[in-house]
Amino acid sequence: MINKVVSGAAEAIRDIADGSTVMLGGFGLCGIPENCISALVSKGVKDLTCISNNAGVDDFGIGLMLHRHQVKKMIASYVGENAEFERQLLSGELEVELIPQGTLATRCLAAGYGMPAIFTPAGVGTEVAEGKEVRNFNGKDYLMEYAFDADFAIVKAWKGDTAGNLIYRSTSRNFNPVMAMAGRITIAEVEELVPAGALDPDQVHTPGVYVHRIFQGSGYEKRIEQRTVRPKN
Amino acid sequence: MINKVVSGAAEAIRDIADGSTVMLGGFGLCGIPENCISALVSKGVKDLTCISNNAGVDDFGIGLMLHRHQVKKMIASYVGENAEFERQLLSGELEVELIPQGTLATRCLAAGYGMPAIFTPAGVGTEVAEGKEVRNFNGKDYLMEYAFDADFAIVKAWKGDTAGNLIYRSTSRNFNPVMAMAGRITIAEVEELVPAGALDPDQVHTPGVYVHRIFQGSGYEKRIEQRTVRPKN
Amino acid sequence: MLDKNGIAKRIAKEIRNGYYVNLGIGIPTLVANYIPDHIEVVLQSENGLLGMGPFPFEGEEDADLINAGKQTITTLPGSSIFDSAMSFGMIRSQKIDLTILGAMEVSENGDIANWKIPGKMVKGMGGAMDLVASAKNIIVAMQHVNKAGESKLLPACTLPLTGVRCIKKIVTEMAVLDVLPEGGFKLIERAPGVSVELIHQSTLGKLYADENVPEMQLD
Amino acid sequence: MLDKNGIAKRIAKEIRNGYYVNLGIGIPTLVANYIPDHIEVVLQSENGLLGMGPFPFEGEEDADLINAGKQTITTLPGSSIFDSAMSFGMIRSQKIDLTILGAMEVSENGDIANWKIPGKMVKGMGGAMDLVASAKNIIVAMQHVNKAGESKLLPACTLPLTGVRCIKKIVTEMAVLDVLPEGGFKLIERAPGVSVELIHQSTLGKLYADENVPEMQLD
Repeated sequence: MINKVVSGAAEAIRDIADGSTVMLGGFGLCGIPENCISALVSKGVKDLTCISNNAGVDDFGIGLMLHRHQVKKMIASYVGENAEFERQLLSGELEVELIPQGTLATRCLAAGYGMPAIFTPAGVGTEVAEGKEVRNFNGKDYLMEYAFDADFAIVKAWKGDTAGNLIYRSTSRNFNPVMAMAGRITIAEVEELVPAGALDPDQVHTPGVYVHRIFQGSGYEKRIEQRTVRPKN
Repeated sequence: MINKVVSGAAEAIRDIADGSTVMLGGFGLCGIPENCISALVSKGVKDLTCISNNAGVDDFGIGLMLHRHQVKKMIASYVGENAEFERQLLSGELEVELIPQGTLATRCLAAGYGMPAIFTPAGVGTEVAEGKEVRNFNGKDYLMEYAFDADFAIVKAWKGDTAGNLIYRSTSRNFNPVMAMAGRITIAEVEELVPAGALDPDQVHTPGVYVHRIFQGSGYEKRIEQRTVRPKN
Repeated sequence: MLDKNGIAKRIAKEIRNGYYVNLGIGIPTLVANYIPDHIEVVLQSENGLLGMGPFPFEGEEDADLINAGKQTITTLPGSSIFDSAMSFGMIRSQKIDLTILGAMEVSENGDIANWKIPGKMVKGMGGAMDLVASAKNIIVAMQHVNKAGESKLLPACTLPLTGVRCIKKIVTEMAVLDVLPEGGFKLIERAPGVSVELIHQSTLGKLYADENVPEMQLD
Repeated sequence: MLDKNGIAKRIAKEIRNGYYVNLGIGIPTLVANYIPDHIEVVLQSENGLLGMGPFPFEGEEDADLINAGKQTITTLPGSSIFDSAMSFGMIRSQKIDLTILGAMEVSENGDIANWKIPGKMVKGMGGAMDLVASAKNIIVAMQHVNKAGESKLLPACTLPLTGVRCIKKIVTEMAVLDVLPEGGFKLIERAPGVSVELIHQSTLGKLYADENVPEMQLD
């Protein structure tokens, strides 16, 4: 099987250059590629267009890149938890395109599945529809939305094998599988890297063909945004 | 969790009536809903439109229904292995619509994902394109193909739970997950029915929300179409 | 006049056995607390979970298991996990029976505004636009009037829209209302002690009320 | 003149290390036998498998594990299984580096016909239309002439098309040919002992040949 293993985050992101378009998996701080984000911060690459459901918080996730002014444009569905983000947005330093969450996911799917555009009713009649083609099917209006075209997709999985096959854990799956399919170059960081053959082919969520580089990450913080619990009785 | 269990194939297909449109999972004879096909033959329901990648063989799979003249129209990508099929087709008893295999799969996906139409390059410039809208994206032509609208989808899984969650085994997965999402009513027969909670949520291929009725089948023949082997050393 | 829990309690009565339900953030989340035990429902969280369970016991939080509000949660026997494309796929294909969400404004033709206030920091629509555009059955949980006492049930929304002609039922601190297909709010129930007159005064959009409007039964 | 195995052997030389490859039924299937050990390739079977292994040992056949030709097969370490929508998704998004398939006719502008003969029972296109319309790199394995000696490399296909302007390379019992972007077949290599004259006679479409056309190296 083709070996996709690279030494670590620095090597994995080696050719992400100023001005690249980069997808980052995760929902909130759940399932985000922590190691690659750190490496992007260290590398200091700038003027990135980031496609991700959220923009992290002030001191974690994509927030770390915002803090260093590495992001030129953010494409997301919800960016609420980040004061520095708000400051940059209001001062005009940061460009933001907000799109419906399902549209975000489906534009990734479209890229991964070789569909140049998809139809969704989300946003019909709202400012999201401005400038977009509206088409009626069976009495209902839909917007035509285009597949994303991202230079890189960076995803986080639970387990991966040397052939690039990925398995996600619980709701840290979220956008990771669809973004993994959507990058021209897809980079996967995993909590545990295993030899090809150690994963059950039936349980693979992302087939290795979609993954170009894989490495075992380290030091995962997995920060919890809203720690909600109930008393033990 | 909502319980989707029915007593067996007869109950599961109780309301499939003459003239219904029915999707059937499987590729060749692999992963076909054997129990429901038998029940449809016993019930004698007629004038069905069947959507399935193949049409079975003379004495197995959808071939059993063809033999009883239960199928009015077959929508498939490849119908090669069936003499009775050929006879009915040439005599005009059976209507056949052949569509590219990827188009078949993606029209199912479109139904399951609430996308009224999708774009595919398959069939551009061929007779498959006749009467269809051609649209150019980024210099390449695509056909617009519509989501299927099937009254019923019948799928076969390896394991299922009482909540309707399904796990497929090996390449018997094929069209089953996309058809499971595409039926107005989806019926699943499984080799092993387990209680809700017995399946790992991360390993579920078809979430129970897509499945309306489930039962444990019996007597699976799982016939092999092309038995190819190599000598043991 | 109902409090937030009262609104949630009233909405819970709309939930039928066997429903798959998506609950938005805020009052809708509270609805889960009032679903009777004999009603079997499955909660969807649009970040990729069917079968959302209660909050975890203290010390058992799992950073990989959160809901769309980023809260730590649990699964239930029969839960399933999937990616965001499938999650919104099942929303668009109307496999989710009921969506409950909040609103800042609803218009008499069923338009809803709940994601953006011009001049204020815009956080984004998240999944709300997908949900309102796709759901076959939406209940809005909202305040009838703002803090200044001005109606939020309007002839037309003044805020940027989240979706058009999609809302069919509204539950507020004062009333249960349907949005009529031909336009206008139809008063269905009054909150305990709230008069039809007060509801009329609090509703800027067209309001239709029969002579006798029953009081809500909350138990 | 090559036999089927010779054609397969020659095509195998086109396969580069790290390729994901889809092999059609017939001669293309034979190509797998000639991929050198030092070349790492992953075979895709469009019914939902990456990493197709050899036929199973006798007695170890698994009815649930077949390839697109419905033959019993095996998986390899690192294989993955997926549904038909994802399978054609990865084909359409050009994650498969090379598709090898048979043809009845190819035209000088790269059109291919391989699924239907008018008047004969039509079995269907299976996945062929998807593959030819999507693949970035297609090699056709075919006979240069039919049993009557008539060319199958034509100015225009006479049979119903499978795809248009998609074929770039052809390997026959006589030759390796490229289809030029501006139209026409370019003779790249001759089969051992086959003259350029014979290839000219056997090619009805426009054929371009340099003065010296090398013989294939098959080892």
